[in-house]
Amino acid sequence: MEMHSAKRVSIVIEAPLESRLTDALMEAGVTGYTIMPVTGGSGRSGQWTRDGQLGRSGMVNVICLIKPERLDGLLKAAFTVVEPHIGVVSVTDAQVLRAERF
Amino acid sequence: MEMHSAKRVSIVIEAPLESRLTDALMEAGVTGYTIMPVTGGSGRSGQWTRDGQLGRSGMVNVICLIKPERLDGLLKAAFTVVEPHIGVVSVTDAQVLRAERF
Amino acid sequence: MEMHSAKRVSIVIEAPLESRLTDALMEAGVTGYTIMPVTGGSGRSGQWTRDGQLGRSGMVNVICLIKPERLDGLLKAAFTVVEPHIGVVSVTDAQVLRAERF
Amino acid sequence: MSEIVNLALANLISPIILSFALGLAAALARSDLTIPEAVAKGMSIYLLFAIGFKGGASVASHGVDGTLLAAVGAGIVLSFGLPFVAFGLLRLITRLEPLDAAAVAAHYGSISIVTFVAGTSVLQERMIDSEGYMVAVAAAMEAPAILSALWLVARGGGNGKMAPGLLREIMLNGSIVLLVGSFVIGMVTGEKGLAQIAPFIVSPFQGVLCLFLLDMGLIAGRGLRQAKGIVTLPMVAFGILMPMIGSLTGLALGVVIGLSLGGIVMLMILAASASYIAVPAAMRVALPKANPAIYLTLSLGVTFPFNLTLGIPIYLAIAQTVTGG
Amino acid sequence: MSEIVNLALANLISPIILSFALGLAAALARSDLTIPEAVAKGMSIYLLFAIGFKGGASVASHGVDGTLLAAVGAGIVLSFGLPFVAFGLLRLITRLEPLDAAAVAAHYGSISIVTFVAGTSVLQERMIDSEGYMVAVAAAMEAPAILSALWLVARGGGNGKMAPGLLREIMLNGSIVLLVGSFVIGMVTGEKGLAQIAPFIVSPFQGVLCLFLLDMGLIAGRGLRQAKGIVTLPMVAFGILMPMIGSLTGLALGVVIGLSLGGIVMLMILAASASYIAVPAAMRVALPKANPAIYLTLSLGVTFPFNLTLGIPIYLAIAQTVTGG
Amino acid sequence: MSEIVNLALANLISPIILSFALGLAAALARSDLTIPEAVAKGMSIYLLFAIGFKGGASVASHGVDGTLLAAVGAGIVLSFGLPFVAFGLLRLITRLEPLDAAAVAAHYGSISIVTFVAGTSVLQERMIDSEGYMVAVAAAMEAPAILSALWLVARGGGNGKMAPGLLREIMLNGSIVLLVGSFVIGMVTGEKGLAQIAPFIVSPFQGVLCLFLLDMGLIAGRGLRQAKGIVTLPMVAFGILMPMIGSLTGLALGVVIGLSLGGIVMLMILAASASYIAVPAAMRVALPKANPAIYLTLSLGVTFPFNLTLGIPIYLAIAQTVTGG
Ligand SMILES: Nc1ncnc2c1ncn2[C@@H]1O[C@H](COP(=O)(O)O)[C@@H](O)[C@H]1O
Ligand SMILES: Nc1ncnc2c1ncn2[C@@H]1O[C@H](COP(=O)(O)O)[C@@H](O)[C@H]1O
Ligand SMILES: Nc1ncnc2c1ncn2[C@@H]1O[C@H](COP(=O)(O)O)[C@@H](O)[C@H]1O
Ligand code: NA
Ligand code: NA
Ligand code: NA
Repeated sequence: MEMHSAKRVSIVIEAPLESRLTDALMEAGVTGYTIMPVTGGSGRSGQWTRDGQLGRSGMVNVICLIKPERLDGLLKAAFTVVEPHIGVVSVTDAQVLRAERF
Repeated sequence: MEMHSAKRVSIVIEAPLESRLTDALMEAGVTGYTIMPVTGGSGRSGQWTRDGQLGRSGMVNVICLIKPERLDGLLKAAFTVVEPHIGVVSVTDAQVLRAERF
Repeated sequence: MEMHSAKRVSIVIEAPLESRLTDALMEAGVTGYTIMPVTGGSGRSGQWTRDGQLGRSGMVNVICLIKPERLDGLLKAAFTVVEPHIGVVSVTDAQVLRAERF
Repeated sequence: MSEIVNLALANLISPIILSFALGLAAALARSDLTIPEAVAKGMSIYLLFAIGFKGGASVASHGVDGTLLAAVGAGIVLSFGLPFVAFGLLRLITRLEPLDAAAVAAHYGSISIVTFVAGTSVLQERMIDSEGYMVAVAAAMEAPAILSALWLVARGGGNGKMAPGLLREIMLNGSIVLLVGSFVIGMVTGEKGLAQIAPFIVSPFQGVLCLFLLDMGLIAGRGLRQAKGIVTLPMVAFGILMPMIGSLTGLALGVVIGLSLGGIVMLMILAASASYIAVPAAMRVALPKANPAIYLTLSLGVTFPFNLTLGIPIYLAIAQTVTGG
Repeated sequence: MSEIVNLALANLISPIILSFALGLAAALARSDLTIPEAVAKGMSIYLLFAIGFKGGASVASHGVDGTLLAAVGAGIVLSFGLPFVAFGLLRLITRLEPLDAAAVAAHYGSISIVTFVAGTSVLQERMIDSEGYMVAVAAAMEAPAILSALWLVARGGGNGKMAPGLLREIMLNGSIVLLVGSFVIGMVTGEKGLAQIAPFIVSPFQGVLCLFLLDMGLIAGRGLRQAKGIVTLPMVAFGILMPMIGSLTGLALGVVIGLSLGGIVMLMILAASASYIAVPAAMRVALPKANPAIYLTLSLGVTFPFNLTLGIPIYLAIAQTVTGG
Repeated sequence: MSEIVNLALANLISPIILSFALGLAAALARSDLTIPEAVAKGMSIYLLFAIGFKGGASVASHGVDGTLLAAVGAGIVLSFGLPFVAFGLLRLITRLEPLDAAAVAAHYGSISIVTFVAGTSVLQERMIDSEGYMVAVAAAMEAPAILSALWLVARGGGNGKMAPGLLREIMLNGSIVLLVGSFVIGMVTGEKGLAQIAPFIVSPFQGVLCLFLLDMGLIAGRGLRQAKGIVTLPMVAFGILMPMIGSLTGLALGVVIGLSLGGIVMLMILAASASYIAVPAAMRVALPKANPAIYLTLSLGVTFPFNLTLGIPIYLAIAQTVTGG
């Protein structure tokens, strides 16, 4: 089946920032995103686990498929939100089925 | 360590379709899959969140590692299930450790 | 924005092994990892689902972004833990924003 | 008339209704108050188990009168029939496509177990008994409406065929299995079984219901915020008119088969209520091209709150007038 | 004999057993009824906390008699010893490899806290008291069996060495910590503490147990569906024979150390029951090459329902005959 | 003095405190005991709903006396003011940067609803009544402290500007909405509403609180294990000194506005307690460069257990001495 090049951006960020990040992504012209739960992790700011979390804490993983030419705009938008906070951004080359959707 | 080329297919689809999709994948000769939860997202059909969902709603992420030569068969099988529904399919190049398993 | 090459390693492994795996990764010099829940799956050892699981069963997905040159060390460390158990390891090429962190 | 108003007012300031209103308000004001998915599912399992068990235990202690079968039959007839009425009404007063109209219609033939439970509370407070087996009627009404909707689509040339395995899936749907299963357990273990677990399924029931309705308010509110521009005024009118029509059909059948006042009211409520759990899931599989925003908003955002607040007292008042009870 | 049958029948139509049966039937019929993982874990935390606390409070009010230490000691001996019996029996009547046989054996030396709880209910209904510290005995029996199994594997030349940290992990395993911890809290706060939280841990207990057993039925049913072809008839025979043997060993020790009738029955039940929470997790780490489908199916799909339905009444009848109680 | 010690001792061996201790010990011993996130959230929703509702119902039955507004006003003043005291004290006795000091200060101006609830239990046990509307005071105290902290940062030249939407987010934060909402529901439905759901929100309350505190112990213990090397002795001193200062400020205001003995104690507890739900989330957004390990460890690992064990009895004793009650 015909596939089209795309970029898959994965952002792990603190849960209280979730809506700020997705708002920034939408403003940067992203057509969609998927939010996945994260149950724990480790990084420069230490180790954490979701179990028994009080309130809106922990982290989430926001995943975004976009046309390659939109990547830079998205990263800039995401970076503004992520930069002052705890979080990690990674990008992978991907292929998608229906290019017109991204 | 010796790695072998593979394709990583990620399908985000509505939860009520989950078993239909995995059945289709198994029929297409897939040897395994992993199902991951999705807590929210946004796309052409709007924004949604898993919190407080009633019944078997929401979406899931089905991930499938396969030998590259099986990709087309898998995509065709998946597409039949995904096409009339809400959902997104993406493919990434990957490497796996034990090729004989995929 | 400037991106740097990295490897994204994804390991699906049984939940009771989680801390052994992350300990092994840390020993292999990994600077961080993210743990994501898995709700079900299928492979050579059959089909399973997380619903109603008793105790610390089921599987988890440990994701690790690392500098390409560290890949082999990581895989060896992971393999020692994964090999005797149920689980799957895959690697994808990725790009990250702040190379010094990985 | 002022009787209805009084009843409605008394009904409106119950903790249950106010909890729903709180959820609705919080969601509309975009508060981040949410109930975790697992907790919501846990509460709905609790409610289904409790309501099924209590229904079964009540049948065990009051005995099965001859109308049991007639009542279940009436329920099945209503569930099969009401989608046609709903479909006709929708095509008449809204601009919905046949596909969307059929999907909406399926919801109104099926039932809402929480509306059923809320009705039970209202009756209990007024010391009106109802047949324990109305739970079985509720279970019987869950599925048939889906078949009618598929038939409506197929007839119109659309792809309304059953996906393979769908019928099985609908009949063995978790909520039907749990409701019927706990009904049978209640019937078998009877008074003694009920006494054993009453501190779990009877005493805290109303409280759990409050939290569950808080969550339903949150979900309805989130839905309403997103449905702006999709749901039109005529659709909203349908969402209020249809339960009225449904309840009158339920009234007629209930009187014909000789139910008690309470039983009649419960049948009216079942006929008036619209599904938002089983049917939406089935529609995603069977009619994926139908727009979920429409049917969920109508059933959860319009008809559910209408029944909860004004509907139930109105149906009760009508039933009392008609039966002279 | 007809006494046993009557007891067994009365036991079979309790809400608890029927809830398990409902779950089993739903899973075998492939219904999509499921209990979310978080809710299942929440219920098991509730049950462990409640059972531990009540045991401790009971010790606080009845006082510790001299047999406490003896009973705990007997439990440890059973947990260490029964795996050898189980291993021998498995090698005798089934074709299981030593590795799988050892893994299964570990489960039968350890215990099932839900079977323990179900036994308590049966005794309560018949107004038979048992020693409050049996909960402590249960906790003491969780872990030793794992060591015996590892020794069996090591002796056979297999890799049965303790992974580093495993012993610590087993002893500080959540369910042991919660059970022992709440037992101590119950003992310290006594009657007064119990009065404070009784409406939470006593009154709704049986009801929560029903939902928990519904879930265990679902899990057992899903396991049985997948175990076709793996679990053979001789293995099933083991799953019924072994608890009988275990219970008789428990009986002997219970009589020797002078437990009350209730205490003897509880020790029999502990000896007869097989673990399906702590031990499977330990086996995944310690004996990863052993097949989980075998040990989970035997302990959860065969022995657990056997004990729940027929086992407990049989053990009670035997104990009554032997003690003349 | 020995009175205080007795009170403190009696307080220490309650199931609630011991459950917290169990969680703490389990986490420090690295047991794998955990409470699933969804269950923890479910319990906190339950607690907020119950405490709000009961407060409202109590206002409905005792009537609103003139001090309601004064008490809410006092709460707001405390919440705005205490962060300045905390900031000064921190800069005086610790080496914290202004940013971290401001973030910590925000937590001490705000409140901990679980400490509030624990205080209510202690009063109840001693049959001391308190004003039902103290719940409203608690809700009013949640947010203002955040603004003071941001002002402190801005004044120091740091980036303490409100992120757009943050104020709205803080005010419509789930726990405030639920607490205020259920308070209003309790006030509207009154005694009758309370009677309806008392078996859910009153009887099992203490028991749920035990499990919730078990979880808080687990979280605090995990935090303490990771905070080694970050939290210094002077910071720990602050975590004990600050609630003492806060409680005395609360005492003064409580006496001035004429609260009852119970009301005064509750205001002291509110002033003494530190937030660990609403404020940490706000700090992640507003002051992301502040170190969460510091403020979470101080509020949850030091001040919370101090208040729970020694603080509350001390505040009560002081209030009794001062008011002569
Ligand atoms: N190298 C990494 N690979 C995968 N996830 C990471 C990595 N580093 C950090 N993370 C994730 O990002 C979170 C925040 O990282 P940090 O900002 O470094 O503390 C961690 O808790 C992990 O969930
Ligand atoms: N561009 C995208 N990137 C990542 N996920 C997406 C994207 N578009 C859609 N999705 C996911 O797929 C679901 C359905 O998309 P849609 O069919 O466009 O409504 C959304 O709710 C998202 O979870
Ligand atoms: N081909 C595959 N693609 C994705 N996930 C897989 C695949 N094979 C196995 N898995 C995952 O790894 C788990 C263990 O696999 P196995 O060891 O083959 O039983 C499965 O339950 C799946 O969650
Ligand atoms: Na209906
Ligand atoms: Na045993
Ligand atoms: Na405070």
